[in-house]
Amino acid sequence: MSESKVASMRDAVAELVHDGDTVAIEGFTHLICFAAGHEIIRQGRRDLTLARMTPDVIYDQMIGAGVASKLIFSWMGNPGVGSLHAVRRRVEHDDPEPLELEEYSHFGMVCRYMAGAANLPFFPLRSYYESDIPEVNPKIVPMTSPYEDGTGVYVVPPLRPDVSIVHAQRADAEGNTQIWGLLGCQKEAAFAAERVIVVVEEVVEESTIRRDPNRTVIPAAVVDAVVQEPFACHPSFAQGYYDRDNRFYIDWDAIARDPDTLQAWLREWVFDLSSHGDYVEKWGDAHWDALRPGPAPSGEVDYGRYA
Amino acid sequence: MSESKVASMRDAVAELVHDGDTVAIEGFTHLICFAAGHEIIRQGRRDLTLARMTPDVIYDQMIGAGVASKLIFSWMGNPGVGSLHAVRRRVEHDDPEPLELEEYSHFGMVCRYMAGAANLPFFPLRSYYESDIPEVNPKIVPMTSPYEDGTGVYVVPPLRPDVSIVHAQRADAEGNTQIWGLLGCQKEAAFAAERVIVVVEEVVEESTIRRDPNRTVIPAAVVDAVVQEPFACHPSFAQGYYDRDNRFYIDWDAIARDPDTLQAWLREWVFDLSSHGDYVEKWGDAHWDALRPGPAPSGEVDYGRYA
Amino acid sequence: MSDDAREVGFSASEIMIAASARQLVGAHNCFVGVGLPNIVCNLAQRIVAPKLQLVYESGVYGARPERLPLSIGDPTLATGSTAVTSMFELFAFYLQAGLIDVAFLGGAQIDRYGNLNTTVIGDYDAPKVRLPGSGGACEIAIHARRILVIMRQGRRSFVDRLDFRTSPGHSGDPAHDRARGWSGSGPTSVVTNLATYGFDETTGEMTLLTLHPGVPLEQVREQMGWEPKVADDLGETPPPTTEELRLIREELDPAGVYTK
Amino acid sequence: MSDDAREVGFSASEIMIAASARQLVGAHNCFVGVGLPNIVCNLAQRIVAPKLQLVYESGVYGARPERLPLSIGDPTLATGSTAVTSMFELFAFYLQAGLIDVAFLGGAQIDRYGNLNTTVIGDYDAPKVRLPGSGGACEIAIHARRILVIMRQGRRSFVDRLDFRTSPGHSGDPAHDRARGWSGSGPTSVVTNLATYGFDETTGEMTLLTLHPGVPLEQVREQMGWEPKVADDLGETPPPTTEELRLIREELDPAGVYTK
Repeated sequence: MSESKVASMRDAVAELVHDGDTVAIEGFTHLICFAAGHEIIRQGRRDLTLARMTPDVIYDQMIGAGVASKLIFSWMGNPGVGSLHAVRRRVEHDDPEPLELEEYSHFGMVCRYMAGAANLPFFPLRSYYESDIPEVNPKIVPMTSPYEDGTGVYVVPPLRPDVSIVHAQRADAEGNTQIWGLLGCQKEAAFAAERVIVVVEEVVEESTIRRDPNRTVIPAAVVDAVVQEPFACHPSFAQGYYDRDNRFYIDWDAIARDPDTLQAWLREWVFDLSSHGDYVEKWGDAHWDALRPGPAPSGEVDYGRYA
Repeated sequence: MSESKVASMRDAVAELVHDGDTVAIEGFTHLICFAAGHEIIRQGRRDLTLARMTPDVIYDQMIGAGVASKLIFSWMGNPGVGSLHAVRRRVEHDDPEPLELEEYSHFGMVCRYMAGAANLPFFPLRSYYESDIPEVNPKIVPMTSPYEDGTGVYVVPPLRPDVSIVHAQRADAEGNTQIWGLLGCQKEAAFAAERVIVVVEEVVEESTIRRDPNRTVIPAAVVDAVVQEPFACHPSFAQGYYDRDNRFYIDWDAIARDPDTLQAWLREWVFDLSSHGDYVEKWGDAHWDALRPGPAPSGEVDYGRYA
Repeated sequence: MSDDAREVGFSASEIMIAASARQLVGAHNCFVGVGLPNIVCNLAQRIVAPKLQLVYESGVYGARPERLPLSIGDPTLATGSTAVTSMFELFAFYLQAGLIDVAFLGGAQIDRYGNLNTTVIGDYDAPKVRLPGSGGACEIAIHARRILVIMRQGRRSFVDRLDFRTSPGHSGDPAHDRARGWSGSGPTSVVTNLATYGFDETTGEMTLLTLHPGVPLEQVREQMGWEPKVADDLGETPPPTTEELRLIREELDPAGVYTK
Repeated sequence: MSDDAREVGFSASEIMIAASARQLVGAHNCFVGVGLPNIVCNLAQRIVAPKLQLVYESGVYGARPERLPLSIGDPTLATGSTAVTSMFELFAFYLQAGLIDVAFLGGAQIDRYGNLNTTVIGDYDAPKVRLPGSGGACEIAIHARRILVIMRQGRRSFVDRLDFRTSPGHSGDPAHDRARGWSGSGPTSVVTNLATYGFDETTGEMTLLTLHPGVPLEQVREQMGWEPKVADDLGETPPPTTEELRLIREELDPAGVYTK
């Protein structure tokens, strides 16, 4: 009764990510799929519109590599470190070419994904009052409640990525996907997208998923490919599997400050490697061992057997 | 750092449910808190507006007991059995007095709770097109997307119960509440309400909750009282704890058909008992043993310790 | 030996189940109601739609019930399912987003265009019979790509004019219907205790396609509130096969709760 | 022996932390940012607000970090917390619904009414410096009941006129502010490396309340883009107590990441 959607990262990106697409690689600090970004760079995609609440180092790498012409976002920076230098060069100096920006607040981005996921033509939120943001983004539109209170809100339009790439701890081969720890917008981004690639630390038996159905965040019904790629989030993290590599985030600042250093990094860590497996090997076991957390088991609940 | 909100059902209802209140006892088939309904009957509340997606036997009992003057709902019936006779007598024959109805579809009710929980002045949905429902409920209002597509939607207003009563499998003493199995609108109804009573099968240690924070559905921040009351959902069920008592739902049909039989039932099973503890004892251990499911453990996940 | 069960006999419910299950060929995500639709879906999964995912408005996706569920919120639906979601998510992300291929509806009244009444018999403000109301039916009718109706037919249920339109069907004007922009295409099939119907592609009108074995056309016409359109090639509903009957009687509803 | 740490000395960050933590007396649900606000909240929990729940826009309620989180999405925030929610829920059900008592904001520029710019220096379409943008700041400014601002002050950050208003503060017209109907009451306090400020109840204007020990008024006026309103009873910021310093140095930031 089930159908395997398991694919390699190379095949999934080749088949599902096309030049000119709107691509969302989501994950709020947690579960950011760097390996998918690297594969998109490696395959030389062009003219992408990249959507993400928090373009961080992954989008600095992708934009530095020239895959994108536009960014839809709500906060861009290297969290706790500073700026995204490749992005800033393009925005401040059109260097090497311009980058179009379309910006929201966090809640506005979340509501755009919600509208996309729920097939709503707009989504209302109480934000943007007396802010200059709507002045630089005409898609943020004021609206008034039709009820007696006449409360003013702003509405944002649905965001429907051509492809959403979502990392998770585990999924079955059909794409039923479970996440714990920070959820970000993984669910909303997946439901909103035309095509969905789920990347996981582990492909598990369907029975593992079915033992705890409330843990399922994304159902197979919206998933096109399932890629098993351990450590695919590095330097981001997968709760319970590995820690955030804060050292790399700090180091990225110096790498990205200079365009040549950035290109050299891309050559060494992306173009000269054939896959994320090579990347994992290149960092070496000691690196991964140091990022492994101690155990913190969830405990079990009982669903009861009703036969 | 934590504060106990544990109370008896009697005290919680006495303090938090007042004559004239809008009260939501939610739970979709699952986790319907009959014990709270019985306590409200026992304490003789009057003139309540009862909100619930699916007024079933619990609201037939409450409306038969005369606690309510209005019903806000989307489907009323005895699921799989037939009608709610006490409700129908009041609606069809004003017997013994009229009952005001305000009705939606399921999705409309869900969106009303969502708007209430999210503090939105309205919530849009794609429903009600070419249906007569908006003609009998002026609160369901058409609206047009401000974007190019000009898609028409309907909007519903927020539902903000004075009190929501939510059953769950477990909570800590402060009110951090976890549910598995069907979630219904428990979360949205709780966040939407002015006051919240959480009723649980078990009050557990805070550490049990903290071991699996993604399982938490309602945070202490919105909870006013925590009542430990095993089997409080009977004849509804609590996943993993006891089965639905389908026999009782069938038997209710005959009880409710005749007003005198219904009043006799209320006397025997509500007024003549002082608490739900008495009700549990009156049914007897064999009854509860027969409703106990076999085991179906969820398995564990690892959050990882990051110290 | 014939594969059909004519000689062993079958009930009206059984042929309704078998005829409906065959409509699910190739379906993926099916919104299941309780009672007959539940048995229909479980039968279809075994005979024509192995990939069928059972979706319940109670918030269950990919249910695998170990017993016949007695309500759409039966605990056996959650245990062992693929996903349990909040009802908001189920209605917004699954139904409204157009992920549901097919759904079952029924009602106290249906008209010739497949509009359904589950709200009231008589006047809304002074009801003769107060019915349950919409539940999810109104939005299911709008968003599920195909709607299959299962109900018993009679002059009081197959009516010329509904007392209340809870869930929209076809409008009678196919150009209007196409312009609605709904993900659903409305009712595509009606299966009753007497016959099966489709809907005319140009007029959207319910059209008698097959009579159940032994049912004369006259009986069908007597049990309808309007003069039905009849297909040029009016046929006979294929009776349940012996395998279908075996599945229904031995596996799906051994106690005969819904099929006696 | 004095309870204050004047004689042992303290850094500008340390007095900013201590002065901010004291603002959290009685607070329940606090939206925490990373860096200084994180240390402020952890300190407040120990000294003045034992019931303080740490809420992070990343979706964590009731965090109990076992190490100093280096981002608002640090894995140590999820493990052992009371609840982890989707970001939609965090913003809609917690923040927009008015459950957040207090939140911290900062920015590249602030004006005399507490409006903040985190978007751009220079023209939006031809930026001199492109800043991160709003993140959650715009809605936090609107919904959190009180906003505490922590930032270093200087003529380029405390400006007469913002280049871009990312997050609204007071308007300068208190009648207008009251009529907004927001759950938030806007910025109530600013703590800098030199001084602390409140906002005048009738004009909504930032008002110098205390100078940090050893900081002359003239230095503060030099480091602002406008002539500041000064409280009639201008006082001195109480220095960190020895216990506060011990907590900061030994428990909250032993590596001195944020406090050196």
